Amino acid sequence: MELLVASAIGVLTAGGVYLILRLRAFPVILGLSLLSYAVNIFLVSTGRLAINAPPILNKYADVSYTDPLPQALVLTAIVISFGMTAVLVMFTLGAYLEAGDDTIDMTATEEKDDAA
Amino acid sequence: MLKRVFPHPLLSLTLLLVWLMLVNKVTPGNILLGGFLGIVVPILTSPYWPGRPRLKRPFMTVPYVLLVIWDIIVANIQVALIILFKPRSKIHSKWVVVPLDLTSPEAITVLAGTITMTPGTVSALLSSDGTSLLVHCLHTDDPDGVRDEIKTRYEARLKEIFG
Amino acid sequence: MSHWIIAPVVLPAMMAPLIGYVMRHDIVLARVASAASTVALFIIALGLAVWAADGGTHVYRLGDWPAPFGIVLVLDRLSAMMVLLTATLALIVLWHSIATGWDAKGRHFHALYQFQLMGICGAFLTGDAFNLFVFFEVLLIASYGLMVHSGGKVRMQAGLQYVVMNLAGSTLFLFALGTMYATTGTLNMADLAVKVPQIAAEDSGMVRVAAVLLLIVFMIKAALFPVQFWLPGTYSNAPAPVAALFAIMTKVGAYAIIRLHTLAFHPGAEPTKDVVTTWLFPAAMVTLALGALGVLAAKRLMPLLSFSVIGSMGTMMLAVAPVDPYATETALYYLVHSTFSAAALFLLADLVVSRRGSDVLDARPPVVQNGLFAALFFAAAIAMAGMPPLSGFLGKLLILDALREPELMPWAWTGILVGSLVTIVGFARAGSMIFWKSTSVKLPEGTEPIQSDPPPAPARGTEVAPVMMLLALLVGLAVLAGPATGYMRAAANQLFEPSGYIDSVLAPVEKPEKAKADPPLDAADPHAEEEH
Amino acid sequence: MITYALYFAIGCFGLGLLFNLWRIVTGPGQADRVLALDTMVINIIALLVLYGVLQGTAIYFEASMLVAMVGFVSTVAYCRFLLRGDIIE
Amino acid sequence: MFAEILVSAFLVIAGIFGLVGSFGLLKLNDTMQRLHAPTKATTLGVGGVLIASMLYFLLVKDNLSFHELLITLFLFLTAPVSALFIAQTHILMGLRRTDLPPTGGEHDWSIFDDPPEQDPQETDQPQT
Amino acid sequence: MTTQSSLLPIIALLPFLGALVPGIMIRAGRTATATFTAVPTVLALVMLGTLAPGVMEGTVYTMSIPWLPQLGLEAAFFLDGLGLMFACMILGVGLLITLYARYYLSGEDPAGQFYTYLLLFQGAMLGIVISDNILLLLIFWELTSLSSFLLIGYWKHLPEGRQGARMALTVTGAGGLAMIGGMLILGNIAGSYNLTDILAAGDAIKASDWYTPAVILILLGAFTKSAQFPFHFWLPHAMAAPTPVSAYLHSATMVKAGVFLMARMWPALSGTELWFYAVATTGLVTMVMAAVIALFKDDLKGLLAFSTVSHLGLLTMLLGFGTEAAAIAAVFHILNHLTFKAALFMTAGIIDHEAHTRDIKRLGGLAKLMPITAVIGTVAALSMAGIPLFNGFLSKEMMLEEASHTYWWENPWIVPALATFGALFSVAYSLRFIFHVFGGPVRDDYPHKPHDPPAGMWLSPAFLCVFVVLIGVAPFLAEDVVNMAATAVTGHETHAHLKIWHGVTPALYMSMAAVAGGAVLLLLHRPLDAAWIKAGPFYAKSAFDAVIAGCVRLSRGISDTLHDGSISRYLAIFTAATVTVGYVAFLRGEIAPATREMLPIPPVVAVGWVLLVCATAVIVLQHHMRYRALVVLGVIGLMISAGFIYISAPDLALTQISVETVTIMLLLLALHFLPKTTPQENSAGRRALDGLVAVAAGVGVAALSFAFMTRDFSSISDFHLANSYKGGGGTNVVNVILVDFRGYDTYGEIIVLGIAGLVIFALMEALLSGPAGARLRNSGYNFDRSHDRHPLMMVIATRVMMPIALMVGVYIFLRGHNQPGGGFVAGLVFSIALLMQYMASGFGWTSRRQQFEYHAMIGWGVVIAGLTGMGAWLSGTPFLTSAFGYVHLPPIEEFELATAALFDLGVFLCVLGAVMLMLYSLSRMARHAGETVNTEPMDYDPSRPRKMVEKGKA
Ligand code: NA
Ligand code: NA
Repeated sequence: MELLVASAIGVLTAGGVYLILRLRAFPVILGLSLLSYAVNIFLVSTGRLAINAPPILNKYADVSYTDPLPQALVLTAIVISFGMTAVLVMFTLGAYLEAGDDTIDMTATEEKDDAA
Repeated sequence: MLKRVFPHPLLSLTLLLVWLMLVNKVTPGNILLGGFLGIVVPILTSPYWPGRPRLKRPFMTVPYVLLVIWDIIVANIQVALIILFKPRSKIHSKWVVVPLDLTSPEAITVLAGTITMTPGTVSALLSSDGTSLLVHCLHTDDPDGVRDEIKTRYEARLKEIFG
Repeated sequence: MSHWIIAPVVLPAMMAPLIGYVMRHDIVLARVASAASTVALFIIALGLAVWAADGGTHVYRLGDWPAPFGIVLVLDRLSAMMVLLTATLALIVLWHSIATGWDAKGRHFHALYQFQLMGICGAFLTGDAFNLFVFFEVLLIASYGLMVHSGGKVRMQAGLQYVVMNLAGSTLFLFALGTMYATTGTLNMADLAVKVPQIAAEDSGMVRVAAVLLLIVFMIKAALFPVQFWLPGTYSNAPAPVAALFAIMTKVGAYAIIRLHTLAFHPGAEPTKDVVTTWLFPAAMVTLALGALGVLAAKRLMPLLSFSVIGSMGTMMLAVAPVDPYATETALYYLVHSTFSAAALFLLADLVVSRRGSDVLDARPPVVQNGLFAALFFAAAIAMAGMPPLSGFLGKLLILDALREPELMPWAWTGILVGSLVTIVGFARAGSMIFWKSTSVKLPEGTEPIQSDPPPAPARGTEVAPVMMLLALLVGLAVLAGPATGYMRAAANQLFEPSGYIDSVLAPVEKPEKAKADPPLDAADPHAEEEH
Repeated sequence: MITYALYFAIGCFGLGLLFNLWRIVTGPGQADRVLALDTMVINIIALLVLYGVLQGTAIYFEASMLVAMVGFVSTVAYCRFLLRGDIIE
Repeated sequence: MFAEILVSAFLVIAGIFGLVGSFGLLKLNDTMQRLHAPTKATTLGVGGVLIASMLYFLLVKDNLSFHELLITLFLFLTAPVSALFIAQTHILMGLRRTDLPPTGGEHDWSIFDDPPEQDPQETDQPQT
Repeated sequence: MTTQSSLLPIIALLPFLGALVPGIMIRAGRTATATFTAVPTVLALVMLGTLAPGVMEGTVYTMSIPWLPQLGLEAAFFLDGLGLMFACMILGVGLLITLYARYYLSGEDPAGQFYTYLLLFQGAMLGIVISDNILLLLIFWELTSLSSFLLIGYWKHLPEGRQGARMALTVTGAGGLAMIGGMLILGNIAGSYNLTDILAAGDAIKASDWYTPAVILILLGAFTKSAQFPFHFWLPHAMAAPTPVSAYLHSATMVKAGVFLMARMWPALSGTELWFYAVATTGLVTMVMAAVIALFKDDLKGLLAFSTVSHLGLLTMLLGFGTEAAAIAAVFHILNHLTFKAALFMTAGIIDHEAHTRDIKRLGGLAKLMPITAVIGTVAALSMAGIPLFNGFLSKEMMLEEASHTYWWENPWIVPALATFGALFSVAYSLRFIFHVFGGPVRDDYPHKPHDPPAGMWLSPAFLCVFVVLIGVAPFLAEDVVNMAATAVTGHETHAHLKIWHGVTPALYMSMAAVAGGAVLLLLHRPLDAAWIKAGPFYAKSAFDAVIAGCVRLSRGISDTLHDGSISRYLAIFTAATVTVGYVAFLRGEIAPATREMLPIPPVVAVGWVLLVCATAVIVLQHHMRYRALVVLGVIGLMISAGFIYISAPDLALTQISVETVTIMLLLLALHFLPKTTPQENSAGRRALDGLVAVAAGVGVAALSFAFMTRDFSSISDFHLANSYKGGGGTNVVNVILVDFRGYDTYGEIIVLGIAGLVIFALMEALLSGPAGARLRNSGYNFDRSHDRHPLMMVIATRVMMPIALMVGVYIFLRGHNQPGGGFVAGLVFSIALLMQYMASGFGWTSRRQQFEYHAMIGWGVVIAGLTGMGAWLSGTPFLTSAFGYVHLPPIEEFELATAALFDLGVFLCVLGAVMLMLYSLSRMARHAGETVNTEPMDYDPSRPRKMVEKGKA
């Protein structure tokens, strides 16, 4: 199981990294989404994996609970990355509407040379 | 005044039931809370639901639902057989146009939903003036029969319910 | 436990929504509220700095939970100093924004500004690694908004790049924090300082990765090579007051590096010992070089200033890299200096560029008040380039003095001295182009000057005042260098005696039983029966 | 016995997921992909409920309910994008 | 024992219909045909699972649970609309107008033809 | 004594304070500003005068004010003979220049600015010579560079001025920076930055390993400042400055700073081989080379500039000899050079001012036109030539004397021969100055007919000439001053006897040879000049410019290539660096064997994994089809949510699935405006490289997570599990952590969301009001849209679904503390419910019926959360301390009231407001693009009649 989770994190990370290195804003958004999935799973897995041990206290059974803290951290991370993604989407739109295309690289505008 | 408090009384009732299903426990507190929400939520959403749909014979819905469930079970098996055993080339799909006598949007919606939920037929389009329904039939050699069945089996009953 | 510690966070956090939602249609009201809030922040920060000067580590346990289980705010000399620096800068920059009308050029400036302050102060005050991430995000997202305040094509594109870079950085931050937690089981920085050294040498691999990833995260903020690339585009294209405020943002990264590498990964922590020393120094060296080269290469004023910021970060981080008290002290002095001088340059550039019409370093007719601006530019530039008599020179001397390790010295000294020279040359070229050569530009007879309509007005006293104030602060920092470094020395010493911090944070607290009643669990848990 | 039946059902819906995946990857039309995703949502709902039965807990129920809700909303959104461009015009 | 058999039977039936639904998605020829498949998974597939779950908690765990009914309600309400949208999408993107039979009325199918105009409802005035 | 010492900082400060006055009264005119410039100078001179007797008696006044004790920097001043001599020179000449400049400057020049700069410079220079702390000295040193930069560039409209200023700043600045290094090393060796201590530690310094670098670095500073070869080239270009500046800085004072420094450091540094060969050789070469060049300069100031360089070389050489006699000679020549060279510069300035040219070839015959000037110029030039009875002769003679017995690399001839050679050229150019300018017939082609200037202008040089002659005739008058300074230089009392006649010495022969040879050279000037021009002398400026241009090109090459605006490459570098550094850090550490048993892999989980991996692969490979990628992204979200359920994280599953949906909505809304496909723009190589980086990152992260998942650990969360119910009042530990243990994180998190809403709104406003808005208005639809905007079935289904969804939201909110759920998910469920309504009937129609403002919702959310946190203050507990209790109200069963719920309400409002504000912004853009707002909830309601008009038609 650990192997599956670890490899899934790896695949998502690799995919995300590849996409954020593209030249258009849209694949970069996709890439960042993949990366954020990856990091969320990564964070959850820092509490180690446990099956059917949700951290909901149960008085009636002597059950074990998985580590709740990473889950709380991931929740915070998800929310934040949602806000960030939304802003990024808006920035993409803004840049696209202002510049006319959605390339993410800025071509340097050649200015007059030399200061004498 | 009453319309303000209960813009959609049936909805309020449904919501109370939904609440009880959600909390999964019937206690006085839950009924109170569910009732409260059943009143508040429709008030909040009433701007989005102008008008109140009329049900002429609400109790006719029960046999209608039972009928539909039965049809679902039977048709499911038929369609499963088609999918599993009928070669692709032998599946004869047809478009069926169902002219509608129903005018209430709610009734049309229920009819179209029924058609879709009963396997073998899918409501695909409504004409833009809402007078006919385009149904896709997975396998039939008698499109007119399908149309007639829909009109008699479902639409007629819905007409009774919605008036 | 004094509630004042959290005031620098809560005050702007309460004011911002009021400004953004209640006063969003009334710019005057928003200005008054924003200014009042910032003044209050400044006064509080001053009070906190005075309080922290007693040498204690003041801990604020949020939610009344003991550390390391809850989140704590920690006020020591360093965090107090950073908050005060933030508040001071904020006040001056806010003045400029209002005086020049920048704040009215787009929506929600003041709300975002207050949120920005909240994020920065929160980052400086927190004693929790994950909470640091949260406040990084707060300050970042507010900065995104400020960065593209009033819009425009190039600004939007640059803003997009800024956002993308930082989102990648935030993701890395989470990876790093995850690794940290996975190896130590804690998030509290003081607790980390206890746990990290306990990790066995045979099992140091993972925590080392965590440390190095965190380092890179903070290097992004501090604009160090190889993650400095975002800065020129951002600072050059941000609205000038925002760029001036951003002068403190790079310091957040520097602060985090200083904090974590004197606490969680303090020099005595065996597993992570060589992580920072291996990478930070060379990174700072290259940063310094790139900054200087960029200043020399710049064809426009704003990139020039941006690169000078990069160079100053390189210089400063050279002094952070050895992780020793005296070097840290000098780094802190340089930190304060470079914040004010960068801000002064950006604010001044705003006054000039808005009248000149362009920041391109080419020959075009002089702006009104050429002499005044030239003088101010000269002063700010020599501060930034580290020429006397302003604090830059003293800062540079201090750092040179601190970097005497035989393996560092030749590099550091050469880098700093040559870097200064190149920076001076770059600034001289730019200044002589804008303020001197302009006076020889004559419009051909009969051609109408291409000017905005109406022609740019001379800067009013209120517009120039913020620059003057920043320069006065630099003078003050130079004249009062003794007391200032005295405070910084105390701050550095406090950092390098982490036991005070750790003990204060992790001190056991008597916690009153919170539950007033203890009903059966199933009252709270409607599903309890099912699970049985 | 229930356990075996559960595993059987889980296996069926799991296999179904693979079929859905094939449709999503190969298409050919956009409608096919949306349809496959919609079916996938339904299979996941079934799997979640089955998992709850397997573990004997109702704790995962909200998740299935939420999946049902958002599955619908996103299907409509995907379609509206193709139909109208602006999904909330 | 009876309870177990009952629950198991529902589970097996549900599994089969669920699988058939997904298989149909794979096997069938064109998009409109494939659209029929998920209705299997929805109705008897998920329906069976939900009934099994209800029965399981009621009979085996001695605990009546209505949650499943709620999910069923949800699915029955939404599935037709989803199907309608997917069908519309397919028709708009994959078919020509001439591939469809005429409506028989004066107006064409909704996606090809603007609706007739109506007077605004008096009760439906915007509040602000 | 102490009161007198305390004059020192005042003296140092006076010019700086004084500088403010002309700066403020910038429009007051030349006379007023000159007067106010003279005041502090005179005051300082008077103060020095009160100290002078003491210094003459050998007293050293010191005064120290602590400044930066950490560094060893003190505002420490001391005044000894050398300092006094220099201080008097600086102030005295300063005064003369002030007077001279009053007449030199034209009415159009901003005189206030000039005098401000002049006083700044004066203060800096004065500071150098009375600093007792070498760090303080460095500060003044750099200040001279800066103020001279301003002075040289004073005529900012002249390109020569600007370029000369920058060149001077670059060269002297570079030297100054080197000197910083040297001084810091020196201080480190001596254990103090106080000059007094350093001078006393000479032996220790010379014995130190660090002596060589220290000397080299300090000399770099001195040589650049004093224009020694090969750094001399800046000085001639500094001549673009107004002549008063040249006279002051570039002859009398600033260029002497380097010489002063060598003299100052003489006891501590001189006397070693390194010192001799470095200093004396440089001086010698400079002296000879500059003298030669000076002869061929046609620009008066150029000639004087090179002669200055030559004389500075002479001084440097003398100090390099390291002998006491040489030091005395140097001190004496400093004095003499000051008098004649400043006078000469002023003369040149007068000529330029009157004749409007400084070109020797266009001059000549001026003796008849401007006799006073001619006399002054001739006297000074004769002194420069080293003609007896003028003071220049005396010190030059002493120099030749010293040179005559100095061995260079065991060779007795080289130094005397070269010294004589230099002197010879010195005579030649001096004579040329006299004969070619003043001699000869009056011409009729001067650019401007010259005549003697007003007295104010010639008084200053005349005053200096008085000294030239006076010392030349009666050298003993200067004896005390020279001894006073020389004592300070050498560190022990000197007894120089200055006489005209020393008898027949080698120096006399050398001197005679020089005069004779010089005369011959002048006669041969024309052919030599032609040859010189033909030889095409090396112009340092073009070399310097080429170097600077090269540096600029190089830095542009590096900087612009690195920072070319390509974020994809920035990110590639970032990722590659992170991966590299991460791997290195890991490999340098170790990892213990796995301790944790792995969980089994059920087949259905493997299926989920396959789906996840395949979906990721599809997105990566087919990301060009943007819509398709979004659909497949939904698969990943679904799989991850299910995965969260499986690994016991139901809260995460709820959040993930709802966030996922809203995110996809946002992306779809955005994609509506964006291109629907991504062009393939990367080369295959680039893609392969990116792939490599990506795979490395993926493998690293996977390995890392695998490593910790297979190792046990203990964490702080046992506390949370143990205290969640008792202390936090909830059984859902994750939720209790969110709203209580770590509520502060959540507080920050909702603020992030709130800000996101604001940012998006502000951005949308900015976009719509700008050119983007126009672009948006012109954007049309490029595909056939469905005519079914708001299908009837969707509208009807939503009318039932939305209230139910809201109920679900309330339910999830209320139970969050104990079961999976909470404010955030509830907020999203509400948002999704509203979204459903928006999709059904359109944003426009729906939001017109919207009863709550989204802005206010965010605001209230943040405020409620904040107030809840602050509520704890009332009970004296910290921010966000929660309180809860259980209430029993018959017939209702017991229920819980918790402040955490209030906090969660803030979260809920904030989330809902933020999401809706984002959607609102995007929808506003769509409406801006030409979408119309429908007036009806559905396209057509078949139960209602058609429009009358149409009915009538039908
Ligand atoms: Na059907
Ligand atoms: Na929650």
